[in-house]
Amino acid sequence: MEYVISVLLSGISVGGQYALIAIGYTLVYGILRLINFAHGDVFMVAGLMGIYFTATLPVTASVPLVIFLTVVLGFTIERAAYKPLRGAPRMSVMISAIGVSYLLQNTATYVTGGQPMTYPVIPFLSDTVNVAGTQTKWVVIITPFLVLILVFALSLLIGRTKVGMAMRAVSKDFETSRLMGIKINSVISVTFIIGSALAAVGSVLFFTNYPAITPTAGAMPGLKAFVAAVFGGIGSIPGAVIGAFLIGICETIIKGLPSSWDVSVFSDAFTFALLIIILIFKPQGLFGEAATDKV
Amino acid sequence: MGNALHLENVTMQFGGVVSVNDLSIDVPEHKIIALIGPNGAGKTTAFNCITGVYQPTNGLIEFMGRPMVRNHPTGKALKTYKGENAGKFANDPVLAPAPDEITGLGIARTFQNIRLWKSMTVFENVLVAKHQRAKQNVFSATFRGNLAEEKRMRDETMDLLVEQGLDAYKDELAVSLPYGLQRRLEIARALATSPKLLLLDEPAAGMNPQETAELADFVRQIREKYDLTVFLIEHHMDLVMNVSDYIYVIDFGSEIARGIPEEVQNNRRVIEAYLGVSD
Amino acid sequence: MKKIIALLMAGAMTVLTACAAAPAGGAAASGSSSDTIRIGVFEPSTGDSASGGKKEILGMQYANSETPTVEVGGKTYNVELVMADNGSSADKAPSAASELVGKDVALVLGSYGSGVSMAGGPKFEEAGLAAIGVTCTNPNVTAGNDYYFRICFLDNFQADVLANFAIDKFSAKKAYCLGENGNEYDQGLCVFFKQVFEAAGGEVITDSFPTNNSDFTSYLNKAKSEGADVIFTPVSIAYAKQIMEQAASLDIGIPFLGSDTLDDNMVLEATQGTNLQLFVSTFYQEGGSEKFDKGIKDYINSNSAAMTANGGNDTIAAVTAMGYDAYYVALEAIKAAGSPDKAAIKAAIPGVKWDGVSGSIAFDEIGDAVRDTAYIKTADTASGTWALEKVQTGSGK
Amino acid sequence: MVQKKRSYTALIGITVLLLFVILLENLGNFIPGLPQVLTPTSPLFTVLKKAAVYSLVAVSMNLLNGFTGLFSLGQAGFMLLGAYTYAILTVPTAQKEQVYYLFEGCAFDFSLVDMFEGIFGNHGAGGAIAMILACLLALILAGCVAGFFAYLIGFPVLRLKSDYLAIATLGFAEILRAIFQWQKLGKVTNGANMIKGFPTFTNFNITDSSGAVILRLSTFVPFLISSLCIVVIVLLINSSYGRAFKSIRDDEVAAEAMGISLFKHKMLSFVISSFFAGVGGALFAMYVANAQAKAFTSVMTYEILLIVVIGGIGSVSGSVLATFLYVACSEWWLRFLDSEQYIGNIKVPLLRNGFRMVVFSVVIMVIVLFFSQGIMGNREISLGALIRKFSPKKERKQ
Repeated sequence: MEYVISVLLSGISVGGQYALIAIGYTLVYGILRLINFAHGDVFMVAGLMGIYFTATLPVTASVPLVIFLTVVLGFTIERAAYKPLRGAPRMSVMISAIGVSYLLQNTATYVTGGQPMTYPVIPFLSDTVNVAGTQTKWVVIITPFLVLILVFALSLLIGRTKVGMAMRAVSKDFETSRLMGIKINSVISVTFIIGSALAAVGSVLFFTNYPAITPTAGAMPGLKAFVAAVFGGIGSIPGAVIGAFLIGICETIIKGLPSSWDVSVFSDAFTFALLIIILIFKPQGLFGEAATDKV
Repeated sequence: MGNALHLENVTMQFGGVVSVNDLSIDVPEHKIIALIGPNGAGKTTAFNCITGVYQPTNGLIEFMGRPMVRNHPTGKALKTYKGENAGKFANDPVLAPAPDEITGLGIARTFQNIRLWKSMTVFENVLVAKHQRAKQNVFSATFRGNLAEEKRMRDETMDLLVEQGLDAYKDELAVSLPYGLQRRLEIARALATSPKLLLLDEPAAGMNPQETAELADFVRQIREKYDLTVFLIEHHMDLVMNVSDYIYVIDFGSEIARGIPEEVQNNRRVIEAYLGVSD
Repeated sequence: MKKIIALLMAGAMTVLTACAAAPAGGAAASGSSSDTIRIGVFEPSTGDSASGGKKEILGMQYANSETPTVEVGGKTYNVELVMADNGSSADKAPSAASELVGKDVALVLGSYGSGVSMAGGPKFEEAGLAAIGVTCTNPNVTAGNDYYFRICFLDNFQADVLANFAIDKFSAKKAYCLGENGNEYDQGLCVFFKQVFEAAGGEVITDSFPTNNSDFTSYLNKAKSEGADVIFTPVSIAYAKQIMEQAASLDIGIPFLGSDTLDDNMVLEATQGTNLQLFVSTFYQEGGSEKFDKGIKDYINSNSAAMTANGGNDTIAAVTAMGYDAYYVALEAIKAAGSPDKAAIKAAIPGVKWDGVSGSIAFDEIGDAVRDTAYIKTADTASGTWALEKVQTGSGK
Repeated sequence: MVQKKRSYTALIGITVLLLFVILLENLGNFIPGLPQVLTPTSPLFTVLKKAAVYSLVAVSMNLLNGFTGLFSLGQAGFMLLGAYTYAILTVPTAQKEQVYYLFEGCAFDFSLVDMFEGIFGNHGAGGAIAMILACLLALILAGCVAGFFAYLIGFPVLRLKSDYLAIATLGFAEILRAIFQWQKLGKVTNGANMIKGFPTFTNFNITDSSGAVILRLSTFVPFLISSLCIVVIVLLINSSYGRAFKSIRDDEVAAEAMGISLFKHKMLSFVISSFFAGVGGALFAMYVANAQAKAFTSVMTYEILLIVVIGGIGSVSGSVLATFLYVACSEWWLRFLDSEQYIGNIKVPLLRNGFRMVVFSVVIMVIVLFFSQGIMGNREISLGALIRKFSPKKERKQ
């Protein structure tokens, strides 16, 4: 029983962290129809910044600073690498995203010298707590709640504000929105800002829990978050969150299956298999809308 | 002579929106038949159902007397289905050939918004359309075991271009041609698939009266030359009245009138539908 | 405008390249002068194994600073280390290897990590260049390659030592082995460990995690729920660190056994202030040679680049000691050969004997080091240092 | 007529290139005191070999991405299949015990090399024929296995659109990698361990009885196989099927309406591209002298994709050119950026480990953003045009 609880606990916390990254994917995809391959690496860079800032600044100052700078990074990437390709075919933009991801990883290798870096101890979050006989960190408990609060805030933002309305309009019809006088570029920037901010928050939670950062630390969580976004129905925020939790939990369950089965190595493979299955049988995901092409 | 094309109770629904409603049309062989209607009446959707781009929600389409497309609402569609005759085809097997299979049967089409292959030359655009009927496989084609077949395709393509007056442009990119010639190229490309029935989607769009008049002659010419049946969608009344043997008029997906050009011209509902658009 | 910026950037890049290339050319020219012997360093400085590779290089650099010349046939040669980064990956290794071959080195040291050594090995063999593996412990590195030697013990020996230690110290009946999927180092050790441990009547559960995994709590909880007495984790440094951190927060209470990769101050740091029990088998224990300890600490503390390479403190990693020894073995081989000629050096290596800081080194007929001792150390979680647990010799081989 | 003339010049060009490679490799035999770069152990040849291998993979990816418009990121997965097929089939049975030492031998107690040696003998010319036949057959089978898997996967994934297809194929490659690394399949795949001991490029060098090399062919062989495969791909692209692929890339709806079966042609392109990726994977295994699943990550696919983009999506010669530039830069010319350099006595700032890859990725971004057409766009290098360019007199006559 204890074992089951511990597996579920880590599943929920992993899922929560994927959710924060997945929202960034789903927002960007909803608007630009772009798989932002660099998003996972932005998440990794946020983690590295966390390390470098806490070395000199108190945690209370460095966390907001990390969030701010991650937002700046996300914004800059969009302006420098995606905006110039707005009219280009989708494949070009995606390649640009892969290029940015490559650049971020290589820069991180250069800066860190390829050493795994240790994420600092964040007071309270890193403290341990006992839940039903299983010891764990506070961050594990807090993550799902924080995710829910953030998602709620985000849905208010998208549902009730003017910017949110513009975002919805742009994701429905890019060209018409432009004709209607919506400033496409600022809407896209806002999207990247929100996505990056959430990735920064996600990085604090994720790396407090798994404190070693390597230059490729963002790649896997990034891909999985994307799968979560597809699973939930790309463009749908609740979909992405539910998808992320499902994937997080499934993954930890697979890892937790008895060793004699020797299937835990397939926890990543399972995620991709799930992706392929969902794409084939329900390409619009759990909550996405089906689109028809006009001929 | 029989019907080249026969539509029976064809309905196309997207979610709750009925684009084509219970449409029945006959296109006799060797005739030029027109389908007209105001913008958004569902004309192109009807074409897309015939060419396999969409699978109609309900209805039967026969080509040369043989059932080609057939469907009836099932599952969720049964509940939301708004057309009539829902049960009419329920006991017959569903037929849903892909567009290329339909082209293989002998139906070719052009597009309302021209869809030429933009990185290819005029010559290649027509040549590709010959691919389907070529006697070759991927090995013989790669290792040049199909030289005779390739030569035949090229010669036929060249003949077609000469005939259409496009031979001077053969090595230019298709998209660099003037608009009128692009339309012509699209028709040439469709002819290259050796069709029995040609579907023209607004062939006169963007043409001036002079060009339109020429087009009417041209359509008649190719009908004779290739022994074609022509089914066209048009906006341009001049062309339709000039060239058509018989006209169907639809509005909001449903038929509102049919008849020879003179009858349709004087039909009150048709005039209303068109006037309704202009205000 | 955009194009202009791009061109400017490209131009700047070219200038930079040209500037940097000029002295490179110059260096190459001076390198061909007759009084220098070049030793190739085939190590990863990027990629997964960069951390270990850099520490190994550190040992060689220190040894080079200590003894920068070698006397051969009455003539004194300067010894120059030539680096090539094999990127920790098998597809970059051949070109790094031929980079060294192309720079006309007399012999090669390295690498940390067996996969890259096996990928680079054929290039050295082809060029008739001897390579001395420092800490590549996979049996297949030297088997089938006449030009590859090594000064470290092999995986099966190491696994043997650890399995016996687990039985002796903890009377362990059940062991949980966790390695990275697709990593021949991890999986090889797990298999060998299993063989020895099961032969001794124990039960072994093996498990693998996918590459780039970061959540180990499920695995650790599983080990706990299946009632393992010890957990054997022969994984690379970044994973080891992750595992230690998570084990600490789970309060797992099962001792950990690690292979030589875990002998790293990054891993040590992760255990500091926790109640984890971590035992690692390794090549060298601080205190083995006071002269070396003091020398290398001074070297690290006086050189900020070395400090960074060592992970920000002056704890001595075993691989550093091994790198140090490898350098001296190389010098011995050159002396024994009596010439800087690579064929002569290759022929001389099997006969080399050297008393290094990590123990005495000699080669067997395959080219492997004859070694029968390993150091087992434990992490002192209070002070954040390694303490020698015992010196263990293998049971069989 | 023009077509024919062009294919002749191309053929002559390739032959000249291949002869040049042989000559270059063996220069050391004729001219003593050669500059270091041209000696057989120079990095030049390592780079040439790798580039020859990668150019085949890049062209095969271009066939799919550039000519058929299918954005697939599964290339590394198909290379993996090819590499393992080749390796498993050609490791001599005598060596299997040693290679599969963790698993007490291989489940396939069979080797093509042994089989052919049984027919032709293992000495002198007979041995050479046996090895060549074994390698050739293994290469073809490597391609076939990759192609067959592509066929199976094609059914579900080819229905997906652009970026979904990309992510599904990427996922597929990851799944394959996990399966090949699985210890339970160790009897076949050697689990995490690498398979080695099979014939590599070096085995094609002709040696005399004492083992000294008489004629080096180790660079020539990958060039020969790659160029043969690339010629076949070019022939395909210029055939009726190639035109059909391009029409799908340009406009799927129009292609379908003109009678081109989308599924059939996408599948063809996917299978053929994967076949050559499989052959490329086998060549890659020969290049690194081992086969290990760890090498075939998505990073490898991205690398190849970037090569294709740099060369120009839709240009075969662009892909080939870009491969040579890319490999030479990343593995050779830019290596100096990784170590400290001095101009006079001033230390050049920034240069240390990892800087090479930073510079490199910046260059790639510049190309992607500002020269999105790549080196060649969708044009091809034509030898005839080059000759005309450099001989102005002839041009005037025309």
